[in-house]
Amino acid sequence: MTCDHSAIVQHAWVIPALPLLSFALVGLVLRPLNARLAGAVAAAAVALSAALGWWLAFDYLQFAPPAEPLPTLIPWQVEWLRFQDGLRIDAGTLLDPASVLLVVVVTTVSALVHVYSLAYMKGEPGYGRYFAVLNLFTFSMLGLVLAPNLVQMFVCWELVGASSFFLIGFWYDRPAAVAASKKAFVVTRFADLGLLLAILLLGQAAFDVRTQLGASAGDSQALDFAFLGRADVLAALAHQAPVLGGMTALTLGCLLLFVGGAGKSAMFPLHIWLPDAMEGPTPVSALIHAATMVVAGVYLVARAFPLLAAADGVLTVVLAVGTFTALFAAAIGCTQDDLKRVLAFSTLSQLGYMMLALGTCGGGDPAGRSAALFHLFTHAFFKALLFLGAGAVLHAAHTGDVWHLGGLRRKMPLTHALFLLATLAIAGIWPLSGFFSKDEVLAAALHGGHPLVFAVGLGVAGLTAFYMARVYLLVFWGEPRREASAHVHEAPLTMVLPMGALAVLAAVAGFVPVSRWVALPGTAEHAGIDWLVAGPATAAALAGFGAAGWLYGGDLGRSDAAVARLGRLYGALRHKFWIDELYLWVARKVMFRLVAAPIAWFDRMVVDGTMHGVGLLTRLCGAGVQAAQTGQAQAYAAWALAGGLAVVGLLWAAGRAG
Amino acid sequence: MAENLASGATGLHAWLLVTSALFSVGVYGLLTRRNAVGILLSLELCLNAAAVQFVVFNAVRAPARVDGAVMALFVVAVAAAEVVVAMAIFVLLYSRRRTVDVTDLTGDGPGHAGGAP
Amino acid sequence: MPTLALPELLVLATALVVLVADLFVGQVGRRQLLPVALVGVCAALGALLAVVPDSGELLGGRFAVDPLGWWFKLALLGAAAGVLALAQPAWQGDGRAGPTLANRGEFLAVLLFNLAGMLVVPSARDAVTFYLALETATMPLFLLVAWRRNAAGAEAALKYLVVGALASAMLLYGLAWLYGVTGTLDLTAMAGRLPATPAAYLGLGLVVGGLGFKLTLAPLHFWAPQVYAGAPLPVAAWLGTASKGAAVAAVVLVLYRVAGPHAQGWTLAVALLAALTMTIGNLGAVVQTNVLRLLAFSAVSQAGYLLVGLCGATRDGAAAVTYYLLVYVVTNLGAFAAAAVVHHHTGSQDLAAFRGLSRRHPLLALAMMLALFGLAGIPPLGGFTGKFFLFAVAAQADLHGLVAVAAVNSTVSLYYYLRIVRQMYIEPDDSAAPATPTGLLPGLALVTATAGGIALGVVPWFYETVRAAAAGWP
Amino acid sequence: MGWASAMVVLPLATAFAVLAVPAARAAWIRWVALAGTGAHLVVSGLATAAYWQAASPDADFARTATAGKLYLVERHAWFPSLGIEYLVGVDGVSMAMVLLTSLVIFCGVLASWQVRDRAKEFFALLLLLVTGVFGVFVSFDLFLFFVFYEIAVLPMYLLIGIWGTGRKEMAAMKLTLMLMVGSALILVGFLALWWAAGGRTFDLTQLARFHYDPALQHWVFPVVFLGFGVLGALYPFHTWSPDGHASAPTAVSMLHAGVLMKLGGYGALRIGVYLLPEGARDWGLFFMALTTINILYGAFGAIRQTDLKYFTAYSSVSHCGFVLFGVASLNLLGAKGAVLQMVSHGVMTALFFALIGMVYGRTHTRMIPELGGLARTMPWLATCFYIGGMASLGLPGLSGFVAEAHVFLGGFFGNPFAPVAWTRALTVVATLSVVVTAVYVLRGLGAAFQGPVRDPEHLRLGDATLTERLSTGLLVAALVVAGVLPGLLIDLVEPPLFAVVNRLHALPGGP
Repeated sequence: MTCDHSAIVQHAWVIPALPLLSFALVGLVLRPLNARLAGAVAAAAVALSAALGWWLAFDYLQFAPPAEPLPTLIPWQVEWLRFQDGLRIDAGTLLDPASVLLVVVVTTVSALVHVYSLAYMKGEPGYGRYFAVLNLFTFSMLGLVLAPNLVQMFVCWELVGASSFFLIGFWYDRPAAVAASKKAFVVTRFADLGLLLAILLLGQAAFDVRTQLGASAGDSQALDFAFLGRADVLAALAHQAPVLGGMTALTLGCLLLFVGGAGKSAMFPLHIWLPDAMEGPTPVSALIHAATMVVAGVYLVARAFPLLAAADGVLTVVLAVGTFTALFAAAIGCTQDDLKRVLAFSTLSQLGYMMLALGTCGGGDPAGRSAALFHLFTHAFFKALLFLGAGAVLHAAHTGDVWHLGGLRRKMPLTHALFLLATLAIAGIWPLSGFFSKDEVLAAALHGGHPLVFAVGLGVAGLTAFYMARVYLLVFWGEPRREASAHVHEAPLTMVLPMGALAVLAAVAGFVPVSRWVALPGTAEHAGIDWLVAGPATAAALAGFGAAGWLYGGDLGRSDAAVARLGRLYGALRHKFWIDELYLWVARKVMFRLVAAPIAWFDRMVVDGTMHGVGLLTRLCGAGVQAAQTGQAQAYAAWALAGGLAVVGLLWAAGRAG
Repeated sequence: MAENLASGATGLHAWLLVTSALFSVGVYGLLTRRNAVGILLSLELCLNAAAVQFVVFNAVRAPARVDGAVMALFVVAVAAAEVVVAMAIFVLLYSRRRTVDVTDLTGDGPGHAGGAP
Repeated sequence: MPTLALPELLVLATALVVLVADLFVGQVGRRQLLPVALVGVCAALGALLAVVPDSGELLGGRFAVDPLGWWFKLALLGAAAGVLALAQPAWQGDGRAGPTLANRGEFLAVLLFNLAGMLVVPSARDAVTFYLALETATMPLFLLVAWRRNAAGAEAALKYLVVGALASAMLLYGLAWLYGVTGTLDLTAMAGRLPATPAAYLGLGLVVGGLGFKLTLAPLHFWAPQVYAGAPLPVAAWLGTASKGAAVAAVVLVLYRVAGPHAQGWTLAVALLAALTMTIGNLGAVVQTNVLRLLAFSAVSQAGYLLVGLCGATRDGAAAVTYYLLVYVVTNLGAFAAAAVVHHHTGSQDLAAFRGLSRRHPLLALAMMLALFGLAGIPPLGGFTGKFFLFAVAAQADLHGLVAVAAVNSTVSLYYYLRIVRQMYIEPDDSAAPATPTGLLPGLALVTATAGGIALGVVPWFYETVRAAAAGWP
Repeated sequence: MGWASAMVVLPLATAFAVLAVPAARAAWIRWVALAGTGAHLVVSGLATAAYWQAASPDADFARTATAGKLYLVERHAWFPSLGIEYLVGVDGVSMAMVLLTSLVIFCGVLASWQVRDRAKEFFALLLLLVTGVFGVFVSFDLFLFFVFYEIAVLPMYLLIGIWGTGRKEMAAMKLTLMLMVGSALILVGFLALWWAAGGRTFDLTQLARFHYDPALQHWVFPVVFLGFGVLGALYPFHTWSPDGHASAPTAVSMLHAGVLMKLGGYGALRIGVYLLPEGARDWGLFFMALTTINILYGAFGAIRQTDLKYFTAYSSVSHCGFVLFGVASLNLLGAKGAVLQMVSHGVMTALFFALIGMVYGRTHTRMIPELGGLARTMPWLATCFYIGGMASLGLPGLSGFVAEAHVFLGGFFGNPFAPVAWTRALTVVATLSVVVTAVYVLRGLGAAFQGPVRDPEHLRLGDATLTERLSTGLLVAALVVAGVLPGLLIDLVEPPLFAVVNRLHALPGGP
């Protein structure tokens, strides 16, 4: 079977189009009329596109016999923006294993979150607005995933950022939420600047290459991934003259590209916005800040992988940043009190995992890429589940502080069970999905020749298990530590069912041969489970569990003692190494006080003052002219005589001259 | 100039010296006399200097014609008219200000940028 | 055949009629003398339009009419009509400003004699006629300025007289030198014989200087503010329009007819004079709070603009100057007419007298605003096109610096014109002054001036005809 | 009367119609104005159709055009002896600007629905002003161009002086005088160009066929560019704009920031670069640097502003910097970006000022610290504000992104006559504004519309009325359409820009 037999592959654009349509419908028409209806329509639209997404994946997987790699197709594209010949930007749908995989993830999680929100957001004033923006986000994310060129990706990249901004700031009357939304937008915007510059740089370089290639370039445009991925183009780019500090446009561009990705995926040191983003409604955190948007950075790197691989040294940077973030965030996660923040840092750490995996491909074996996408796939499900579980807890107890909760397992048995499953999944316990993906990531690190990274990865696995078990125990075991958590009740069915669905996915996702599908040519095939990796990983996880159980399982005094023993290190971790404060200081003191304020002053005082000064000067001269009006008739006469003689002199001078 | 005048009758230079002196004296007086009448007299000197110069040039440059002399006559007439007008104004001024000393007339001076006279 | 001088003769006749009639008609009848004079001027105007050919000679070529001179006469007669019209309130003397003209018939007679002299200036073809015409065009002004018979008027008149006396002396002495170096009094013949010798420069320079006094070129302008403010308002208008027109005619006559061949020599001088004059005028006007002083300085700057057109002594230059003179007369008349009405009703020459005018009398304010914008050179008014053509002349002479100075200057001028507009439109109307009846004749003048100002800006016929008239010029 | 003339005659006729409204029927005034401007909006649309019909037959006219071709031309001799003509016509760029103008004035009339004090004079002057603007865009004779240019500037004095707020007299005078100085420079340049070309014609298309002496171009170009730059808020001649915009009444700010400031970029491109390619070659890099300052300076200046109008005015300085930056980068991308930015910023800033006027009308304050939480009571206004804000920080899907992307690419591809490293460095610096803009937009809007309601009085205020919804809705729609379907605009404006760029590329040393 080939692609033109499949209606959905031909018309994959329908999948993003549906949420967009419902965004317009809900936002413009339904929202003012009937909020409930608006929510229902929004959820229905996304559910429909989810169904189409599964259909698409199903059809697409038929295109190649199991042995061969799956094809890359652009079944549909139209001209959108014509910069100039060779720099035309098309809107289109690029279908390859990675994008199809992401379509499934995005649509599914989004649909489930929509359904979940129907109950979770009930009674909110901005109900309709919420669903409209959620639709917009879904559309943008799908557009990002399906982008056939760098610019469409950037466009949707910005749109997801904007919708994330509006959703974080959903409760716009809460200063904290407003601040968080601003922070998220500005920090990611700063990173997007890198992406923008990368587009300019690569666009210009690729345009030159395209001009050199001449006819053989065909109709492919400079910024198409297809064009950028061509071997001859990559070779030409790699051999261009260096543009800055000995780096070619390719290297520099790829670094900037990664900066953009790091911003979206909240890599250190651009991670500060993600924990604050938890001010938004929990379902939003589940969808945007756990499952989909934050992985856009990983997806970008995976998408532009040929470029990064061709650029020397970039992948090493990716590896370093990813590894550090994984460890750093996991460590901080162990010390946070707010349930959602712990999950946020866990997300950071897992994203670090994915980047790490991508970074391991420097050696030439792109196995890490497959691993990263695989982990992205599984992580989406169990992390979304964790957030939705947390949401259920918040919904019931109206607090996320683990020290106020406790003993919820009796009041909320279903939530408890699902949360436990997700915890095990993320910790990487066989046979849950996390086990397999984490195994592949670590394997990639080991076989990629990065034993140190492998060791760190193991450590992170242990920490992951530790902080997850910590919150799990504090929330669901023991006795209620506050009044709020005493009278909680199980979440309504509309919230539990989506969680159930996610739980199923989180459980079985590991058995999907994702990494084989998405494998690039040249990926070393290693069948089955590599116990050399899985063994230590599982051991680390169990160790983490054990530690957490000992500290938080029974008498909490032990944990206090441990905290005391850690002392200063604990404080540093708890305050996230004061990085937010550093940023704040830079923004307030440097940007506003030292740049903006002086400029505003300079403008009013100096520049505008000069203009007023000219006016004043004119008036002064006028006063001078008036002052010459002494009233002395003979002075006037003398002037007149002088004038006459001056004319004589001028004539004389002119006469002598010519 | 000197040479193409020298082509005329001798003594032209002398005449020109006279007229120039006359004119200069007039101008000097016009600029320095404080009494308006004195200024008027100085003006007459200037005009007469010009008139004389017309006659002289007539005699030297175009002895056949009389136009320079005619001009001189008209100058005299005009001068007379000028005196009449001037005197009228002096009288008016004296009746209003009790002075014809032009340096006392500092209307228009500093601070007169505004206000209706 | 005297039809050539018919306008001048009609004006003189009217002057005599008024003078004589003044002796016999009573106080009531005197009120009707101004309309009579106006009729006479209009008759002269009609004669000019109807019967005067656009070229011809009288008195053995001592009095000649050429196409461009015809336009000058048109401007002068128009100015006279306008001034007489706007003088009506002052003539009736029933306003707060009091009977500034004390409706005495001599006023009209003197004015008309003065006009007759001015009319002859563009026609003068020999030094005698030229000199006499100029004196006739100047001396009566001394009397008119003092017409209110108050101290301020007398003082202003005296200063005017002193400077004027020196100027006429310079003029005459300069003419004497020109006669000396050329040996002829025939201006046209002079042109051919004028040598490039210091004596010639001396003569020419003194003549230009003498005329510069009438034209209020800096630094011969000092008399202007006090005279404008001290004279009766109609006389100020007369000084600002007709007198200046005659001066321009004289300067054009001297520089083009007599010194045309030496244009290269005097272009620089003229350019510098122009720049200096417009700058001094504008700067002086910036700080004035008395409308008439402001208009006086503005008149100085306008003289500078007029001079710009003389650079290079080209045919376009002659056309541009003549055209701008028309524009200037019409526009300035509009401004003075409005000022006259306001002055008549408020008795104040202060800028504040215009406060809130746009609410009391929208049309009057509109006319004043259009006149001021015309003076500032805002399109689509004649003031803009006129200036544009003047600047074009300078550009043709590659004097781009002068163009820049002039253009920036017109911005400065806009500042003080807008100060009046602000009084009329922006400041609240807190004056107790009643709604301002304009009166028939001033109203007529305002309408004509405004319409003319716009027509000159957009209707090409005027400029094209003037330019055609300038055909005979270098 | 042809289409192009109609562009000018219609608003003028409307102005007179407004004046003709009997005093007893004061309520009719704004309806007449609305009808006139609405009709103009329709006519502009029809004119665009007519333009397409006329232009489409020229096969591939875009790329091969060496001299800009005019359409819907009307030509009458005016002052023949100096070669002055009444020459009006349109090409893609002017068509786009005309559309923009007619949209903005229509929304402007709607936005000034509440004007009661001397309404007749107000609308008449507004329409006179816009007549001048339309005239500038359709006239291709430099004299005519200049006439309309000044007609477009001067009514501003009265509009601000009479109906303005705050230190209006000072602001009005400063604005008028600075713009007039600019036009004085332009006049000098025009006359020099006219005379150097033989003094026979002011026809832009004919002057374009004349090759000016490089020495002349070297001094005329900066004069003309600065002259237009004053109106285009070129640093450091931008200081009239904050005060002017802050004191002007709503519709005037809309029109002035939305359209009038575009005359600067339009003229700089249309006349400066088009007629004086060699001058542009000599000065391009200099002006790129200057406009880079514009971009960042305006953005940083906006951060500290507390008055919503000053805030918007400074962001206008920054955005107009993009226009001139694009012009100065002397390549197709830059020029296209400049024109797109003109349209985009025109709509965006008109929207901003309309909204500010509406907020001010309700809260009677424009000081951001006194506002806050307005989104609760005025969701519509808040939404429009945020859409506008997103457009101004270049969010894709809204018009701003397309324009800025062009400008940045243009700068990055580089002024063909300058070392590419320099233009790239300047462009990189300019791109920083993307972040700064985000900072000040979110700060300002966040403080004004989000957070808790500061003033309990504000809880009793209502949301936009119908007319307000109509005017803001139209502008927002324009932003979205221009952002989602950029092709429409690009196809319109590209051909004439080829004419400009081809002249540059024909130069020795060009690409």
